[in-house]
Amino acid sequence: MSILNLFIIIPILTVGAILLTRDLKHSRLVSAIGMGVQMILSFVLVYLYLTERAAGNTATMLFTYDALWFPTLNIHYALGVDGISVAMIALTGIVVFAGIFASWKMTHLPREFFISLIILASGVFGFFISIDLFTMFLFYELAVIPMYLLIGIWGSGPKEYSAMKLTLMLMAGSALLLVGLLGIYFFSSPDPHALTFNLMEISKVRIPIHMQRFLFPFTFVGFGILGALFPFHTWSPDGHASAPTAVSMLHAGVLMKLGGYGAFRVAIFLMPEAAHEQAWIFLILTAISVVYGAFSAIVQTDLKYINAYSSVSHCGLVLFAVLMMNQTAMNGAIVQMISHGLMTALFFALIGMIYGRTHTRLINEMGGLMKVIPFLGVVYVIAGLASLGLPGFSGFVAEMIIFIGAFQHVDVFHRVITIVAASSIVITAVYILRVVGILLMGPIKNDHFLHLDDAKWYERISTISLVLAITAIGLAPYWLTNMIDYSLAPIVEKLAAIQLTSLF
Amino acid sequence: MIQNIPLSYFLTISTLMFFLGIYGFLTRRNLITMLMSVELILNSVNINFVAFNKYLYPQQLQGHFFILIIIAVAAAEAAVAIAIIINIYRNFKSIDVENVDEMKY
Amino acid sequence: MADFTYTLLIPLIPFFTFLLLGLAGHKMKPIMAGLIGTSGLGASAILAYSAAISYFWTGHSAGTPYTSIKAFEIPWLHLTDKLTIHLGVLIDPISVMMLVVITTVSLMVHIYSIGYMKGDTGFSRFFSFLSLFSFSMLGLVLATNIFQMYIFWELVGVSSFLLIGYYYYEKPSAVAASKKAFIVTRFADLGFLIGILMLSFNTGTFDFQTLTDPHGPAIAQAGGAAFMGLSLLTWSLIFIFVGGAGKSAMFPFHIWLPDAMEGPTPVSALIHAATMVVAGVYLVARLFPVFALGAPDALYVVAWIGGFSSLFAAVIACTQTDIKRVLAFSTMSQIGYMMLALGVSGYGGEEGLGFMASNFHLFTHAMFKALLFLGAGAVIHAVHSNEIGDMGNLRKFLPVTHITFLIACLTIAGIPPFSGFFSKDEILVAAFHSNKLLFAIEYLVAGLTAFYMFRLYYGIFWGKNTHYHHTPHEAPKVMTIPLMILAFGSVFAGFLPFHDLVTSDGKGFESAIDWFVAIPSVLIGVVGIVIATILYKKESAMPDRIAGSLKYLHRWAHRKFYIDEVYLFVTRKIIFRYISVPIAWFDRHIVDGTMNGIAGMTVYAAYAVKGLQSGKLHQYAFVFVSGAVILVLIFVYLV
Amino acid sequence: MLNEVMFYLFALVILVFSVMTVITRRILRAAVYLLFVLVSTAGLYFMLSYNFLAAVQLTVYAGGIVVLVIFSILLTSHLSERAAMASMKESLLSALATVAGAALTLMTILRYGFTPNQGADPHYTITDVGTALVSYKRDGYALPFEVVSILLLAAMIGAIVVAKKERTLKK
Repeated sequence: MSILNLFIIIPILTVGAILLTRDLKHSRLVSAIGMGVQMILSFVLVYLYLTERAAGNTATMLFTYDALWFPTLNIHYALGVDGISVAMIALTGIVVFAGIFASWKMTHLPREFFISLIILASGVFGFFISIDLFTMFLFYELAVIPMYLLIGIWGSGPKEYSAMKLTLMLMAGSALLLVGLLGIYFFSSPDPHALTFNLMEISKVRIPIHMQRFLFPFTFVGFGILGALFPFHTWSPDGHASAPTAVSMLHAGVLMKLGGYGAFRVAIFLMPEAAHEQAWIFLILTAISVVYGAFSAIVQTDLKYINAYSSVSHCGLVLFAVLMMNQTAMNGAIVQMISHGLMTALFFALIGMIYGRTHTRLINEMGGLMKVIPFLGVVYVIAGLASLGLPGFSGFVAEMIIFIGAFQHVDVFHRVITIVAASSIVITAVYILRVVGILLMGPIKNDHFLHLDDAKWYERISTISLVLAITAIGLAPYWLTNMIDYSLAPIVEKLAAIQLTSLF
Repeated sequence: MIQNIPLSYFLTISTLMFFLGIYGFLTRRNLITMLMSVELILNSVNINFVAFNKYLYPQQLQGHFFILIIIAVAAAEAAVAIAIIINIYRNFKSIDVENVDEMKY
Repeated sequence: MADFTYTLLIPLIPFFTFLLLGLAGHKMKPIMAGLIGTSGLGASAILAYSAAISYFWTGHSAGTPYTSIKAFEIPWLHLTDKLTIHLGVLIDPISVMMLVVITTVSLMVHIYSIGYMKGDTGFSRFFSFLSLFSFSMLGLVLATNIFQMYIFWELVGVSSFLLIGYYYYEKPSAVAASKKAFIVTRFADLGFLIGILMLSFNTGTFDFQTLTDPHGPAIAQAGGAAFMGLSLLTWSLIFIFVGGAGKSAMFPFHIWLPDAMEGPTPVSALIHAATMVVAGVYLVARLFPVFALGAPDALYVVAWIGGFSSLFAAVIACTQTDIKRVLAFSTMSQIGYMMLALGVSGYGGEEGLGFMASNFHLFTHAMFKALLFLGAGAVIHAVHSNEIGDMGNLRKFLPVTHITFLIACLTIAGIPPFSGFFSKDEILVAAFHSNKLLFAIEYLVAGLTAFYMFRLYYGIFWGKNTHYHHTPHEAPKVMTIPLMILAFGSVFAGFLPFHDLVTSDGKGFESAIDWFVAIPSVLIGVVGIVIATILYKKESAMPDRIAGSLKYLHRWAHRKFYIDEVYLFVTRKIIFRYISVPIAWFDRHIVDGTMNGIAGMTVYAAYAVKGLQSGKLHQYAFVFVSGAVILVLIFVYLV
Repeated sequence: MLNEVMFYLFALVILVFSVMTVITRRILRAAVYLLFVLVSTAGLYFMLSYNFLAAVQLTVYAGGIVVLVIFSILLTSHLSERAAMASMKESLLSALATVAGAALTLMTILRYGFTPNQGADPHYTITDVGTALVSYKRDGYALPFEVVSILLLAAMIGAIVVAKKERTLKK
């Protein structure tokens, strides 16, 4: 029995325990304990992974577990992790833990809220540990669907509209994805009786190039919709604006990462030739995402919209880096996913906390908050600086790896487009400083704000845990990038080999 | 005895009867007359069975039993249909199908 | 050779005081926080001095060239097989010189701030930011590779942002200024980043020692035009210089510097006069062998940008009325000098005179400009205003400030034997030997400098008898002592044998004052001073008349040649109104509209189909029968 | 000869009264015309010497269902009432569809050459039919018989339940 099973079992047990509770106090305590254990477990996993590697285990996937659960189609419940998934799991653990504390005062239907939240989280965990495409897809859907309830019931503003829009667009993505995955399945083996969904086995097979050309766009766009690929990103501003705090955190923090992770783990890994051929189209789209999201964020007035567009920009950078298809850029993509996950979760947590105090999210109605809520103000500035890529925080590390990696590409087009994407760092600075200037500095615009309380202990836990993670990566990125690098090597080797054969 | 009457004559009768039943079903607005149209349709089918049995497979009895069963079903259907019609009449004070459109959309 | 590993502590001590003050500062007594910050910096300063002494003198055998030593290095981030970002400490003449400059000025500013910021609500915050800045700046100069430099470059930028915006509670203008400073330099940093990307792509290394090795790959690969007649190396260096120009407030990135004066005056002295703004000069000096040997075209750009900026800023400085802004433009002008000196320099021996002169001027400028700013701070402290019109006749009230300020003014005007004379003279000599036009410009600027500095001096300490609400009084000891120390430095720094210590290739060379250049330069300085004395020593209407006769020039110079307006036009009008707003509109209405349109069409189609489900039995039956007939027709007769 | 005359007579009656059934506006008359159609159909069965079937047709259809129909007509409408018919347009459309269908079907039937079985024509007695109906051996129909019995039972119960007045409404 692999340790990975625990990542599914603990959420199930937690949900079961929440069912037994009666009110907010108990259910949040149970959730916090359950997700705390989950977070610790994810750190333990990182530790175990590193010791295993240090001990000389060179298998691509560690802690594998395989159980056949639908023999007719050869569907397995197959688990396994490499350095990349381990990192993503640690990210998820932290964000979910912080999310529980960010919704400490969820008075409306608390039990149902926490149950949905944890189901969402378990979907994400399941996605990252699966190496069977079908199981992966199943967990993916499991993560997307509670979103509808979470926004539709606990949201704010035009929540029904947003929930519907978000769910429908993501479902459209799933539909494309399903076509892609089934296509991969049917070409997963030359022998029609030995078809498999297992990622590692498919990766040994060369899917016929004409099928790759057809299936790659489906798979990539399917994941790309979740990763806010232009022009399929519009669910993101509306969805995030309406979602409750913890949901925004989880969604922008980890769920959007499923897109980037899947795009690289499934689309590019399994169909490298088509990826190589079609990358330029998607590179243009993602470069547009990066710049366009940043420009859009400049003129927004709602804090959540600003952050949602900033997410479009940053997640665009993830897909951008993935498409560069060299080791450094891909490494940067993974670090950027983790970094953006932490930063954006921190942002949404702070926005939720500020909104809970001022009852407005429009920056023009606020001002001078640094004076009254210094803790939240300082953390907001830290989050902002991290987001605009200040050294010492994770954002800088990620962006620099991406830019340097992308710029090593032999092709001039790729280098030019890297410069276009790099220009976003200036625009990011503009919108971040605009918000910080209006929101936190200057005079206080509303007398009511003079009596706001600063952060409570649970809010401090939520924010500090995220800030710590951001600075830890920012100050000592070496261990993280090394862990990722090791696991990228087989993927990159495969890419390199195939590019040679297809180009010449 | 029937040598001078070809099978197709029976079939022609049954066809005409069948489509007359359909015509009635389409144009009638009264549930009971619609039910009668359905009886016509069933009856035309019976004629077919009989004719085929007689002309093509005279040694066998399938046609017989089909008709028996159809008649039984027709009777059951008529009974249930009339029960429903009476119930509708009670609820809507009418047995005109135009008025019975609660189920739409 | 001495072991320099301990120099690692020089940046780390401020870092720890930053952490301490940042996390626990608000729980301390203000004076406690001030003492912690100051003593931390003091420790760094002592280490820096001992490092300098041991590097230049005690640990160095006379006659051998100064080499660069990697005192410490750890890998920080592995990128590709070739590229790894290291963090480390590089000891060579310019970095050691910068250590001395930074720790000295920073220590003075720390001491001064204890008096200047007394009673301020954010006292401990101020000191933690100062520590952060000192840490970043020290890290910058000690960088072993260009990427480490970029890292600290950004950190310096953000600490500057935090310190300019320090008065964010009260002053919206400070918030705007900090934002402007950050964004403008960030824009320039993009150039720096692109330059780094290109450079690392071409050379496969970040490391300074490898890059600047005269026989190394970077310089060896220099040849060949790649784009618009310039080689890739040239382009990458030009981009890198864009970053340097941004930090050093060279035209056209200078616009943030005058606005940055919204910050507290000690901050202006430390960051915007002595240390951070010379980072651009340091950057070019750091990569100087690459510039000089690999890409002389890029160096040509540096020289002209520097020369133009110095003239441009000097003209504007003559018309400004805010004393800190005068000093800000003066700083820009002096940095222009340094850039120019680098630009006209060659590599090695006497050829490298400009390089030496630039660093020499950097050193002396740090002393006297910090002194000027701190003196201005003392004045502002006394009269609570920045406007020259609110001052006058202060020499009686502020004797110490007056004397030290006068010394600084004489120094910057290039009057012997003050240090400014020596360093400026070297620059003029270097320019004279390289490019006569640039020499002429610098010669003019020297006169202008003397003029506007003494205009300022007389405006503050002489001139009209202003009536003050309450009598201005001299600043406390804690503020005047740093003034005196810096005045001492300004007077005597000129006697340091820079031509032996800081040279482009580490080897010393003989340098003597070229009287052919020096005497005219002193003369033009004196002329400037005399004109200023005539115009401003006594209150008179003459300056206004002259301004009136030079109407347009004066107005243009006073409005800083409308560069700010151009920037505002570009940012507000073009970027905000013609890019961002349309993009946001496009996103909401076209992209999202398409998505909503698809949803709407689905609903519309549903309504259309809904009509078929009429609930009318006959309709269903009719459709069924017709359908059956048609199907039979098709399958039996047509297919 | 007589057979032929009888056949054409029955055929004529069936067609004429079928038409009458579907076009008359008086419901009760329609029921009576239907009765004639059903009786003529029984006549055809007799002619084909399927006596048992003819008897069942007469008793169940003519005797049972038509009576049921007439009762329900009397229950739900007045004798003077004229049944509502479809509009002219609908009638024409329906006619078109049915005529087309009939034409198509007739064309198919008439063009197909049926080859009648020329073998001996054994006369089954009612006994044969009855034996086969309850036989569970090969060619026995015990199972369908049982199924139909259950269906009838269910229909009977269903009819009662549906037609029964709802007590809850009364209360």
